[in-house]
Amino acid sequence: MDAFKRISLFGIVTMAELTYREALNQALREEMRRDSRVFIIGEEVAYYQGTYKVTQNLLAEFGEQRVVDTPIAEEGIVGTAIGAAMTGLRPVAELMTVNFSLLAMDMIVNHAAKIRLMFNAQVDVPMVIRMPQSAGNQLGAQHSQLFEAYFMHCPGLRVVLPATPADAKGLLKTAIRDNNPVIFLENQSLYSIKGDVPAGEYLLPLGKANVIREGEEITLISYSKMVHECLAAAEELAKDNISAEVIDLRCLNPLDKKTIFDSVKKTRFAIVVNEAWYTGSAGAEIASLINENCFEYLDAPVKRISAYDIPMPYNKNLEQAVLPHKDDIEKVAKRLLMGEELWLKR
Amino acid sequence: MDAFKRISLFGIVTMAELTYREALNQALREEMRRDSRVFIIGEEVAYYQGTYKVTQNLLAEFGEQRVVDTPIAEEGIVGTAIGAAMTGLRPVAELMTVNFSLLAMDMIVNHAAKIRLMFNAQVDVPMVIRMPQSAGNQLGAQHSQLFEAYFMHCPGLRVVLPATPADAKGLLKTAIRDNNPVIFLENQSLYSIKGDVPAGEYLLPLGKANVIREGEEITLISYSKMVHECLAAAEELAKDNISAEVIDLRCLNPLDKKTIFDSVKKTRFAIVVNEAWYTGSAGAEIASLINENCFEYLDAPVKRISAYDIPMPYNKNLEQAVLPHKDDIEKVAKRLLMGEELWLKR
Amino acid sequence: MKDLQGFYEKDKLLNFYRQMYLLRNFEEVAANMYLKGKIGGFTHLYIGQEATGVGAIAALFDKDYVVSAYREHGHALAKGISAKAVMAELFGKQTGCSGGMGGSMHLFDKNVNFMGGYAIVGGSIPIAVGIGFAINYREEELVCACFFGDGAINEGAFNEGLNMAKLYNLPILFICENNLYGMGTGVVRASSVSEIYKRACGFNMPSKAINGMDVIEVYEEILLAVKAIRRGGGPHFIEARTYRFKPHSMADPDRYRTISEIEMWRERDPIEYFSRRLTEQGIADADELKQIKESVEVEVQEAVEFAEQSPEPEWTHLKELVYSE
Amino acid sequence: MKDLQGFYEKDKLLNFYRQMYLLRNFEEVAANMYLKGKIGGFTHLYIGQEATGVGAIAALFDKDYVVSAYREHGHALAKGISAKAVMAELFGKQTGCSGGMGGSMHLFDKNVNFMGGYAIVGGSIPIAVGIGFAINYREEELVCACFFGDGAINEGAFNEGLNMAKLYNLPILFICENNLYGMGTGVVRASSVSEIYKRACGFNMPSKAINGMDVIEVYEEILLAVKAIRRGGGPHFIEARTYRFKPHSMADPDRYRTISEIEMWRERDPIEYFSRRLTEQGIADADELKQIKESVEVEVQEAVEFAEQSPEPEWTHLKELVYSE
Ligand SMILES: Cc1ncc(C[n+]2csc(CCOP(=O)(O)OP(=O)(O)O)c2C)c(N)n1
Ligand SMILES: Cc1ncc(C[n+]2csc(CCOP(=O)(O)OP(=O)(O)O)c2C)c(N)n1
Ligand SMILES: [Mg+2]
Ligand SMILES: [Mg+2]
Repeated sequence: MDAFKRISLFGIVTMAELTYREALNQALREEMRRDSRVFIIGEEVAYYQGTYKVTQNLLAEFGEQRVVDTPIAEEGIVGTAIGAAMTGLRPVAELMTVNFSLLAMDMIVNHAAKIRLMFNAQVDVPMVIRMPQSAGNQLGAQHSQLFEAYFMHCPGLRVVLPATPADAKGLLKTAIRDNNPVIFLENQSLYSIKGDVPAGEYLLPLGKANVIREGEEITLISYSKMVHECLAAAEELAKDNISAEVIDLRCLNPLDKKTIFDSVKKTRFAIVVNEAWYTGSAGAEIASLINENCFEYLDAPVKRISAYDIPMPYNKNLEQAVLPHKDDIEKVAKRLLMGEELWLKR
Repeated sequence: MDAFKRISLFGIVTMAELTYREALNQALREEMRRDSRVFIIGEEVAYYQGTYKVTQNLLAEFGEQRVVDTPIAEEGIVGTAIGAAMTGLRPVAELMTVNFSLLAMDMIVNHAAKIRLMFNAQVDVPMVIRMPQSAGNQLGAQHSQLFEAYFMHCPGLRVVLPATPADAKGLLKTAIRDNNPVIFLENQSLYSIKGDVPAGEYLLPLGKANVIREGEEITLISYSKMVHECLAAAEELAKDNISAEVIDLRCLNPLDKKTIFDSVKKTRFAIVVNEAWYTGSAGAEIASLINENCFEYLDAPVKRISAYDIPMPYNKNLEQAVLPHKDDIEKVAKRLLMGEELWLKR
Repeated sequence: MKDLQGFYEKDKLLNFYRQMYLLRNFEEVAANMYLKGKIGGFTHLYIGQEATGVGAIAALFDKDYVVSAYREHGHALAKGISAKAVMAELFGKQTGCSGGMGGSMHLFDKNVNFMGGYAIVGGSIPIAVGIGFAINYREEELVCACFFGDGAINEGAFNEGLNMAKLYNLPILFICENNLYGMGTGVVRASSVSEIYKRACGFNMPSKAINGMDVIEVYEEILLAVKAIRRGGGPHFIEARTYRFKPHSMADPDRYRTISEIEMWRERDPIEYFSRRLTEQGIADADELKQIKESVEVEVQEAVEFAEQSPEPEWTHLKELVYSE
Repeated sequence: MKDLQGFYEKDKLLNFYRQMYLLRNFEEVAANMYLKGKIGGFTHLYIGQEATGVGAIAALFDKDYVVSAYREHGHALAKGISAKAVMAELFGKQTGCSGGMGGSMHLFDKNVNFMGGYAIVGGSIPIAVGIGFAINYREEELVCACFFGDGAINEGAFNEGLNMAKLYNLPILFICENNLYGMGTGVVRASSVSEIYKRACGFNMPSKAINGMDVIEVYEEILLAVKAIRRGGGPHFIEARTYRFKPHSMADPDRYRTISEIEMWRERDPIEYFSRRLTEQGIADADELKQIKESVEVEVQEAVEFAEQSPEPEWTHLKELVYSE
């Protein structure tokens, strides 16, 4: 299999260079082998091998009973997963994209997130809802959204957003073993990126952020695709001798506040970056937490960089103009450090 | 009619003491009389006279064609309103409570909010979705939610939340005349409060906050029911000679940033209060905006007071413990002013 | 009126009676407790519909699953949650079947496979599909009975759930309790087809309307359906025609029905009808029935006392409920 | 094969032919443009289904409304949006029928009452209900035709929409284009009932399956349905059996269908079938048809040039689109 092109040894962990997609696929396969209660359900997950090919070859190995194609019925898919989870299975539901999760919002927010508390913890709802999200492919207003802010504003859910192939694997495996409903947001634009992924049992705890690049002068906080924009911006800033620390949050719930606060207390400057709309985004929550908890350490307000508050246009140039990019991060970082007050609503 | 108990004159405006419910009813009636394109659609709005009696007597005056009972089908109701709005009518849809809006999320976020831009403004979607929300009546986890944060994080929507009878009337009338989809969130717990309401043509602009109490030392920012908690807290604070300014935002979109910033620049202390869950709430957005825009004026971090991040329990004491109250506001305000650093996550 | 003598053990029949009266008396007392402020929320009473809940659940195995909506006191009691645990739940107490967290609309008991009351109309349907899916996945011979009202058939979830259940041939019994109203709206004003059982035809699902006021008819019809399901016959749909004697909830002024309509249905009271059959057919005499009633009343009274005396749930407990570690 | 001679004006028949070929040629060229990177997004082609779109829309009045999904190039062209405006939209240009904001999935033209393509499966159904509602509200004699695929019938919106349409007796024609697949999933693996028209029975809605590969049959059947609707007969449901010759979208590897299945259907190509009928029945000769084709090809070529040369939409314009003042 092309996924295992290169096998190298780092210490005692065997690594393989995999794409984000392959890493997810590996996590699914390993967890399904380990635990016969784990099954996959969603549109085109079986015979089609997954819309984005994340479930490739799983049907062949596990059969129709554990890799279940569904009608186009998002509420039905999530409801089925909930009922199955309540009676002891461990479903991994795939919604084709996050845009369609709006059709399952009642099942997610009113049911999955509530059942444990409402029934006094007599049942858990151990399930994962995997959904790709992102923008940038000219898919128009109804197919270019990011909804982590909705899921973050719903106690009872976990919210996970891996940015790298290794994290994709380690977080998905943990998510499947978690006893709570986990919203697992993959990034469409990352499926083909490559990276070293530990072979076999590799579990990342939910709620532990990754300081993916250390730095001293400013903290760039993000998750999912924007981590890469932050890294690229940090690279640029380094050329101007600005040392930026980049934090990949990995999870929005649980949120690793300590890692954020420790970094900001060190650097005294922070920018939060997300690909979603500005107003009411996860970035607002994080910025507000930083301000509340690191107020006396901050040398400047926390800045937020995000997409503009605009339903996504189809036109390519305009679409790119709506989305946040590394240049925006670089620019804002520099102005922030130079003490220029600016109101850059992005 | 009992709604017109007391008619008094303030200047040239005739006022009547009405309940919040009656004020909404009056707004609907006036707008339906004025414009035959306005109609009401929803569950139990006609023969039942409205679940919370907001549409009382409208069927009798306007008939079945303009006051339309529906099946229990939230997606259908909102979709019908959208289609009608696109072809020139001005629907006022009622969803029985905001909890059920999750079933119409696709119609609201993927359709109502997108259509104008997606179709290059060839059509507007002039509609209002009225929904009560709030907690505190032991209705359990599925019936005690507040979702303004979801609607705020969706460009294309307006989000309006009146706190008083007069505002209820003035804002609903404007909302009906607005050419955008307006999410009009009424507060279940306020339906029976009374207040003076101007008779006849009374229109409040969307996006103009109300400094409902002036003060010098701290700004309490909220909307909907929490405005009353803030006012009560301000009253208490006054007894200790603390002068609190209370801002009723009225709308979250458009958001009156200027009024917020002006006040905070004056008082240098701010608390944002909302009844919804803490994490990812509208309060986070507002706190983050204040920090970003008034950073150098702030003498302390902006504090947020909200419900705990817990699905609502049925038990009365626990329910009250989850919700924010005036005492919390008072306490946090005092500690803030006394310079005590505290991490009070409410 | 069908002959019961010889077809049923006396005990079984008296147990039907006992259960129906338990449901009735429990709710009459609960309504009082509501008026005294001991119970909060909306509180939707099942009074009038007892024959459906009791007859249907009697036709199930103990290990079969039941899912219901918010009018579920009756289903919960019939499935075997004790009156004490249900009453304590309505009182919001720690000893309630949902620990005081759920209340009237969210009863639950894992031990008897009562998988919950849900308060979103139609919401229980996809969840029942998942339970049916899990039954097949584990190759168990169980059934999941899913109760919902006539209002639920107009929600999207109904379409998605019934289609998937049939497509996967799941062991689910859909029981639509058609009490003629969804809140204040009559079925004819809510559904394009007033004979609700016909809504299942679009899914090619066996479907039938039955008299939901006759516990024996309900029992026999559901037994047939459940047997067919257990033999691998896939989901079945039953429309039980019934009536609620009380308003939609304790908060409903109930102005949308005529008194004569209510009276007409009250004459078909499932408990009185059944008790007449029992006595007329010489299966039990009035005294026996009276004794049953009295024992039920004692049980319910004890439930109230139990609920009264039970402790309130704790804040520290609440915080542990949000997430499973 | 029914005789056309004498039943139809020649012009009308040639116009059917012209339109079908316009849809075909337009998309063949668009597919090329996609491969050249001029067009983005998924881009779902209608090729193979032309007879349904052309026949159905020809049966409508100009002022009737049409709502569609994301495979709507054909419906948009048939309803009268110019090839230029559609092509420019695919190119994302200011002159596109949605100003470059919508793209392939979101064509729109108020002038011809083409009320939009929508990209959420099933999403167009409740919106069509609203348009039907407005028609009745204003007491117009118009119809709203709502096109969707076989996949959409399994969404909740289908249930809510069809029920409400029937309940309110709205002038809506639901046209389900059953092309046998929802993306890679065959109808039999998605719907509990593979004869889709039967899904309407639960709503007591007149319903029929027709041959969607024969423009004349489509035209005549839709005409009948639309007439009944205009007479106040309420919503009708048509299942048009058809096939898409191309993959689901430009991004689909199309591995779920056999070549022989595709070949079999290609032999029923609606354009070739119709052109054979025209020539065999002596209505038009090969030359005439060739001329039509050529004129269509010129039109499409001009559309490409128009699209190429049109300006991109502006940022300042974009910002004004979010809200109406
Ligand atoms: C999705 C949703 N919409 C609306 C409501 C409010 N509501 C609660 S019960 C009810 C009526 C339901 O009627 P039916 O299904 O016939 O059940 P019944 O009350 O008759 O048992 C309504 C509209 C709700 N709980 N959920
Ligand atoms: C709610 C929703 N779920 C999933 C999708 C992804 N999707 C786009 S098209 C499609 C298949 C639809 O099939 P059908 O309705 O038969 O229409 P066709 O493509 O055959 O014209 C799917 C699953 C979507 N757009 N919307
Ligand atoms: Mg009912
Ligand atoms: Mg199809």
